[in-house]
Amino acid sequence: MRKAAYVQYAQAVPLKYAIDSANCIYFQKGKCRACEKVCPTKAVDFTQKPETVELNVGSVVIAAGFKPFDPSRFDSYNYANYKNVITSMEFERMLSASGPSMGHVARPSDHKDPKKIAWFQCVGSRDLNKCDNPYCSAVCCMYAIKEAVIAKEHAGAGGLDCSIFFMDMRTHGKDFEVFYEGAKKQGVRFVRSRVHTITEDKATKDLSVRYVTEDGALAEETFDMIVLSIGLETPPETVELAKKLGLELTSGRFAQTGSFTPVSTSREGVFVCGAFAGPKDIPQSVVEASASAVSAGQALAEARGALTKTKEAVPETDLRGEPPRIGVFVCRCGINIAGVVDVPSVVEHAKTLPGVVFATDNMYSCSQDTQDTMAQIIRDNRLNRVVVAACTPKTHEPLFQETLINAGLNKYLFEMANIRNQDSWVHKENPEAATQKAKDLVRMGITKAALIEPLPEAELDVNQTAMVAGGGISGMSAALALAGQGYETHIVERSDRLGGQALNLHKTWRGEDIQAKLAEMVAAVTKNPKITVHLGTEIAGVDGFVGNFKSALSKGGQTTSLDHGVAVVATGAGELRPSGYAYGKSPRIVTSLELDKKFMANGALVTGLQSAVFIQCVGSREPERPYCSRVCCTHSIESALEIKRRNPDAGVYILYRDIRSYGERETLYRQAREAGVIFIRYSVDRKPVVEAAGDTVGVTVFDPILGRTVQIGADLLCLASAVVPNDNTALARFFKVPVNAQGFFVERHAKLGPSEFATDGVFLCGLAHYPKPIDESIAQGQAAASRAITLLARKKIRMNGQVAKTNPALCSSCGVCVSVCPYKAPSFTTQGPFTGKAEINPVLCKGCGLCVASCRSGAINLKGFDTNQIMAMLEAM
Amino acid sequence: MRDLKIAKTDWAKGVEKLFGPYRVFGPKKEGLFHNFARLEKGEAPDFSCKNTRLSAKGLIYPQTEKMFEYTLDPNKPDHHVHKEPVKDYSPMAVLGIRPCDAKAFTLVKLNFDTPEYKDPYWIKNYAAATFVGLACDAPCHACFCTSAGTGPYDTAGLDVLLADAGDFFLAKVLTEKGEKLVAAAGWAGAGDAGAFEAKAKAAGDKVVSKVNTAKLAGKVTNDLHAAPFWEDLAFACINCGTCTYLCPTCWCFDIQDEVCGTEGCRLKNWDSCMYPLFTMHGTGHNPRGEKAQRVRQRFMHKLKYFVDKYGAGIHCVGCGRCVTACPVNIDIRRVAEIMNGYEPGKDCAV
Amino acid sequence: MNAMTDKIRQIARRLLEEGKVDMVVGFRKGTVPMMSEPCFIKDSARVDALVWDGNCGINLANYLTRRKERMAVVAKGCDTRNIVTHIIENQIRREQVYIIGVPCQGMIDKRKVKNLADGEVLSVEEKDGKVVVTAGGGEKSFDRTALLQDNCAICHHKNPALSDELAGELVRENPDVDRYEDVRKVEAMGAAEKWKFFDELLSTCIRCYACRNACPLCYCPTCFVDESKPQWVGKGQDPTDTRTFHFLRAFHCAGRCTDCGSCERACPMGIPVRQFTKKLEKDAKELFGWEAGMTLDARPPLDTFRPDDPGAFIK
Amino acid sequence: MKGLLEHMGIEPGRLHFSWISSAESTKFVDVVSQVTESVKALGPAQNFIKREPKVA
Repeated sequence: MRKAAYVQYAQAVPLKYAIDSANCIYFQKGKCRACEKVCPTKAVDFTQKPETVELNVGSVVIAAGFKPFDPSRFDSYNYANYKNVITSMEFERMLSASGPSMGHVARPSDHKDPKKIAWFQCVGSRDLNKCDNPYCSAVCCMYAIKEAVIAKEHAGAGGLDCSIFFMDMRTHGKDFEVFYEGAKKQGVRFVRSRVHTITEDKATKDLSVRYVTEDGALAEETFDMIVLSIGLETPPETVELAKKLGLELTSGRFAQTGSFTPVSTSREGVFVCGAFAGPKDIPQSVVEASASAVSAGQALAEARGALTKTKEAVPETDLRGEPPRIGVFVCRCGINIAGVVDVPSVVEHAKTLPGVVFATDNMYSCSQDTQDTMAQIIRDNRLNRVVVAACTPKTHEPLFQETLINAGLNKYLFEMANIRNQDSWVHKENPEAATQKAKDLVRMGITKAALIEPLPEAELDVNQTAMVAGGGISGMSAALALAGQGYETHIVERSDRLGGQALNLHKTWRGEDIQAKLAEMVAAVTKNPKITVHLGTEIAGVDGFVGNFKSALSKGGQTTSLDHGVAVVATGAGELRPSGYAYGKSPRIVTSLELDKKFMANGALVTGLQSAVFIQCVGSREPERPYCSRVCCTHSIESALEIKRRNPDAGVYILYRDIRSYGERETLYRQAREAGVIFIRYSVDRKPVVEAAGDTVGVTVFDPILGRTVQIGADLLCLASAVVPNDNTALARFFKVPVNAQGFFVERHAKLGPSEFATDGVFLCGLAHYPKPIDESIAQGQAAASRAITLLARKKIRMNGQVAKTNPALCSSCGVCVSVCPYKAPSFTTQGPFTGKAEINPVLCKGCGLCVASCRSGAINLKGFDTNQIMAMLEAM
Repeated sequence: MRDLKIAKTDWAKGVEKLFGPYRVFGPKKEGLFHNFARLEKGEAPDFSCKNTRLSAKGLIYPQTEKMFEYTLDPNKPDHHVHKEPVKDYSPMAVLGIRPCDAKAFTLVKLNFDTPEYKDPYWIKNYAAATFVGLACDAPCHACFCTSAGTGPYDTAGLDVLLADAGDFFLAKVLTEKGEKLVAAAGWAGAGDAGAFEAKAKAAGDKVVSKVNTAKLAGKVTNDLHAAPFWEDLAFACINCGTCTYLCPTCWCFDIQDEVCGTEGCRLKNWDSCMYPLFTMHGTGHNPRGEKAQRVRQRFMHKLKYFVDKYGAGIHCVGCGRCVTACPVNIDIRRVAEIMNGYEPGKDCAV
Repeated sequence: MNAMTDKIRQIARRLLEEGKVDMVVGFRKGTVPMMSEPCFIKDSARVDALVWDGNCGINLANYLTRRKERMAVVAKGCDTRNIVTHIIENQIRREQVYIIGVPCQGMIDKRKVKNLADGEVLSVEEKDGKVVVTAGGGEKSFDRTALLQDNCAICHHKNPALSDELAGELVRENPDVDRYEDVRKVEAMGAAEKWKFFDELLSTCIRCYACRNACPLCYCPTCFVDESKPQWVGKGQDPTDTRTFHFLRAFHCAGRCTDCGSCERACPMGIPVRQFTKKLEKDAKELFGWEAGMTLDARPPLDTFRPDDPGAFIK
Repeated sequence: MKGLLEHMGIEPGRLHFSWISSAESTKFVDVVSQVTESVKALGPAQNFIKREPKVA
C-alpha cells in the first residue's frame, strides 16, 4: 500500500507528489490536512474537484497500455500463498536503485540474500488452459534474461545461481540475441521446460519444483526464490473503452489493426499505439507512438498551427559592461539532495563567493512555480548569470534556460552543477563528503559562470523538402506520411521499381494479400502530386546539414542535385543466399522468398505437394550473424499453412531452434499445430542434414522428444534464410551515421530513438534498421516521417550557440582544423584583415570540440567551454 | 692595492679555508660546458676552461628569482600576508671570474643601483659577493675585450685578480673585501708587481679580435635606426634568447605570477628583447612586431643608446659568448663595425 | 671552392637575372669557424657570397614563412621535407618558392670537432671526404663521416623530396640505416630510469627557446609557453616546467618532424634535444607508416582521422 | 600522448584511454575501478609534480 502522498516513481519528470484519495485520511475520514499545513510552498489544495472537460478533436490516439498479468489465480504457482514466489514486476522493483530495497535483492520471507533463483516464463502468456491469453507477450524472455544478468552482477563474488525455465526463448529484438548468448556465458542457466507445480518447505520457505528435463527424465530442484515472468494483458477498463469507441478487438483483446495500417483501428480517425495494439517492447512502442502521431496528424494537416498560442518573446537584456551578478539556486530535490547534502550550508558557501549577489535553495527547482519565482528573482536582483545546483543538465538544462529567456537573459548565461546524480545519489553513505563535494561543484560552477558570455544562435531556414532513400514498403510509407502532411518528398530508389522486398512476398501473417496492398500503395505514391519518384537512381554524395542537405543523385551516369531539409534512410535489406543444406543442388530446395514467388505464380512445384520441410535459422543466430531475423518463424508457419490449405494431407515439417511467433503471431503458430504441421526442434550443434537425391530431398534430423533421428523425404525444402543488410557503408559515410557490426544502421537510441539518427535531420526505418515484418516496417516508416516532420514544421531552426570560434590573432593558418572537422565547418577567411586565418561557420559547427583539441596554436575555443572557463573551474576545484 | 704571490699548494689550502666564512662559487664542468656553480667543501674551482658558457651574471641576478610569496589558505597562520622569501645573503666568494664578466657587473650596476631605482635583490646579492678574478693569458679568438673598454687583466669590478704563473698565482688584492678574503684564506706571500704587468701586457697583445666602436657615440641615433642594413643583419636571426641569456651585461627581466590553488608567488625571470612578447602591449599591439626591429633594438641598445645614456662605453664587454654560441652566426663584431662605419647615403657593405 | 657552391651561385645568378625570383635564400660564409650564416641575396651581382659546405645545418625552411617575395631557396633533403610540410600547412605557397635542391652528404657537428680538436678551433677545411682541423694545438685530419651530426649519420633522405632544380648529383641513400637505436635504448628503461635520463638531459637547459625557434615547425603566432592566460607552463627555471616545455614542443611536432637536427644544432648548451622529438618521429613511422614531408598529397596523421587508425592504447 | 608520457618516465597505468559509450555503464564502472586500482598500486606520483619553483 502506498502512502497517501506519493510520487509515481523516484525519477519521474516532473517529480511531483499527488494524493491518493483511497489512502488519504482526510478523504476517507474527513479530518487531517496535515500535509496542507506543512507544505512550505502551499502546493496542497484540497478544494480541487474532478472536472469533466469537453474537447473537440479531429483525431484520437489511444495509448492505453497494458496491465501486468496477475498470477494469483494460478493455484499451481501459489503466488498468493508463498512469500518467495514473486512476479517479475516485483523483482524489477527490487533491482531498482530507487526501489523499496534500494537495488538489493532479498528474499521476501527472511530478507536473506538468495543463492538460487528461478524464472518461470509464459506466466499468463501462450496459455489458453489456465487463462485466456493465447498470445505471446513478446517482452518476457528478454526481461527475464536481463533480470537474471543484473541480479547476477549485483550478487558479485557471492554468486547467484539463475535459472530460466522456458518453452521457446524469444530474443528477436535488435541486439537481443547477443545479450542472450552473453547471459549463457555469464552462467545463466536456461532450462527448456514448463514447470507445473511449486511446493514450499514450511520451515525454510525454500521452494521446490519438479520438472521434466529435455530428455524426458523427471527432475526436482529447490530454489530460494521464484520469479514469475508475467505477461501483458489489456485491462478490462480498456476493453470497456474500446467497446465505447466501437473499436474491434483481436482474440487477445488488443486493438484490431491491419498490417498496412498498423496504427489505425477499425474506426476512422482513431489511432492506437503501444501495448494496446499488441504486446510489444519499448522501441516498437516508441515507433508506433510516432506513427500514430503522424497518422492522426494527417487528417489535421490543414489545421496545423490553428490553435497554437504564440509565446510572447521577452527582449534580451544587453549586458555589455556589466560585471557578473551571479544568482545561485541550490535545489533540495525533495529529499533526493537534501536528504544527503546539507543544502543550507551549500547556499551559505555560495554567498561567500565572488560575483554572487543572490543565493537560495529551492524545494524543487524544476516546478513551474519555482520557475516563475526564479524569473522574478532574476529580474529583481538584476542577475546576469545563473547557476542551478540540482540534477543533470541532460534533462533539465533546457527548462532552466527557458526560465532565463523568460527573465530576459540569454539562455547561455546559465551553468548547472549536478549535485544529485553525481553527488547525493552516489555518496549517500557519506553526507559530509557529499556536502563538501556539492560545495566544490557549486564553486566550480560559479567560477565558470562569472566568465560565461551571452551566445548568439544562428538561425537557419529549413528546406521543407524530404528525401527518402529507398522505395520499399517503409520508404513509401514514410513518403506518404510526409506528403500527407503537405511536404514535398522525393523517393530515391536504386532499382527500377517501387516495392522493395515486398514484391517478393505472398501474404502477411494476418492473411492479407501483399501484392494487392502493395499495388495500392505504389499507386498512392505515384499519384501523389507531392511525391517525386526517382527510379534507377543512386545517391552519389551528400553535402550540407540538417535543414539544408544537398544530395547528388546519379541516374544512368548523369548526376543531378537535390536540395532537401531532411532525409529518411529506408534502404532495406535482402535475403541471404544460403550456403549448405544442399541449396542450389535441387530445384526443390528454395528460400522463403523463392517459395512465396512460387505460391504467387502457382507453379508446378507448389501444386500437389505431398510433403514439405522448412528449416529455420538458416544463417541467423550463427556466430557470423549473431542476430535473429525476426520474420522467418512467422513466415515459415504462414507458408506451411498455405501448403496445408492447398493440400490438407500434405506432411509439413518445420525444423526450428526456437519458434519466435511473438505477440499475436502465436495464434498462427497454434493454427499450424492444429492443422497438423509438425514442429521438430533441432539444436545448433546438431543441425539437420539434407541430401538432394533424384526428385526428392532427404532431410535427416534428430528429434529430441522422440529421442531418435527422423528421416523425411520431402518434395520441397524451404530454407528460412537470414535477412542481411545491404552494403550501407557509402550512405553511412555521406550522412555521417553509424553502422553496427552486422551492417544495420545504428539508431539514435536503442529504446527511445529507434527511428532517427544521432545526426540531426536524418531518420531511419525499415529493414535497414533491423529485420522486421511489413506492419512494423510501415509503422517505422511513418515514425521516421513523424520525427522528420517535427523538424520540417519549424520552418526555421536555431543552431546551438555553443560552437567553436577562432581567434585569428593566434591562428597560424596550419589548416589542421579544416582537415579534421567532420562537418566542414572551418575554412580560411578570404577577405579582410584576417585573410588566410581560419574561421568557423557556426551553422555547420556541431560544437564537438575536435578542432579545439587539435589546434596547436590554441587559437580555437568552444564557446561555453572556453579555455579560461575550464581553467577557472579547475582552479576552483 | 697590494701584490701577493700564492703557491698553487697554498691556493688549494686557502680555498679550503674559505668554506665556512663564505659560500664558495667557481667554474665547474656540467655536461659539455663549464659554468659557475656552488662548490662543496673539498671541491676546487676548475680553472681549465677559457671561460664559462654562461656568464657569472646569474650569481647576482638569477635567471628565476622569487620576489614574494603568499598563501590564501585560511588554515595557515600567515594567510593573505605578502611574504618576502627567505634568502641567503651571507658572504660569497666567486673564484675564477674572468675580468670581462667582472667588468660587466659594473655596467649592470648602472641599471640596478641608481639613485632613483634600486633593485634590492641585485644589490644585496652584489654586496655579498667577493670576486676573485682570473686573468686571461690565452684569450679566445672571438674575444674582443680590449675593444670593449676592458681587457684580459682589467681589474674593474674585482676584489682580487689572479694571474696564473705556473706553480703559483700572482695576485692583486684590490679592495677591502679582497683583503678580508685573502686574510680568511691565509694567503700572505709578497708578490711581484713587475711580473704581473709584463704578463698583462703580453695577454693584451694576444687579443687578436679588434672592433672599432669609437665613432658610435658621434652617430645620429635616428640615422642608425633608419639605416638600411638591418634587414640583412637580422635575416638569419631566429629570435632565440641565446645571445641575451649568455650575455653578462643583458639585464632585462620579466615578472610573472605563478599560482597553484591557494599558494602563489611572483617571479622575476630573465627576459630577452629577442622574444616577440618582450614588447607586446596589453592591447595586442607590438611596437617591435618584426624580427628586424628586435635585432635592431638589441644592437642599438648595446652599441648606441647605452653609449649615449651612460657615457660608459658600449654595453658589451667583448667576452665573445654571443659570437660563438649564436646558432646562426650573427656576430656583434660585424654589426658594430657596420654601425661604426655607417654614413647615411653612402652604400655600406654588409 | 667546391662544385656545389659554384652551381648554387650559377643557378642563383640565373634566377635573379631572369627575374624568376625576387630573392635567393642560402648561406654565406660565417665569421667564426664551422659557421655558415643564413642570408638572402636580391642582387645578382652579389651571388658570390653564397656558399655550401658542411656547416649549413640550419633548416632554411624556417626563413620562408610570412614573406611576400618569390623566393629561391637552397635546400638539402630535410629542408625540402619541411618546405613540403610548410606548403601542406599553408605557411608558404608552392608557386612562391623555387627549390634549389642540394643532395646532402651530412652536416658537420661542431661539438664533435671541438671535442676532438686540440685547443680552440681556429679553422676547419673540408676536402675529399676529409676534414682538416687547425686548432691552438696544431692541425689534425679526420674522416668526414666521423664528424657528422647525429641526425645526419642516420639520415635516409639525403636527397631533396621536392625540388625545381638540383645543384648536384643525387647521392646514394642509406635506407637500411638503423634510425632508432637511441630511442629503443630509452624505451627499454624502467620508468624511474627514464625519468632520470631526461632529468639529466635537461639539467642545463636555460629555456632560451633556441631549439623551438630553430625548428621550422614552430610558427604559431603565440607559443603555448608564452601564453599567460591560461599559463600552461611556468616561465621560470623549474625542472617540471622545463620538461613540460620540451615534451609539449615535441608533441606539437608529432608526425611533422623530419629530424633535421636544427634544434639540436641551435642549442647553446649542447643538449641532445632530438631525444624528445625522436620518439614521436619513430611512433609516426611505426604506427602510421608516416614520414613527414615526403608528399604534398597527404596531411600528417595527427591532422586527420581514419576509423582504422591504430588504437592499441585504447582499452 | 600515452606513449610520450611513458617514454619520459611516467609509469604506465597513470594514463588510460577507453571508448565507453553513454550506454555502457558497466564498462565505465569496470574501467574506473580498474584504473583506480592500478593507480593505487603505483602509489602517489613522485614525478612531474611542481612542488616549489626552483628559484634563487
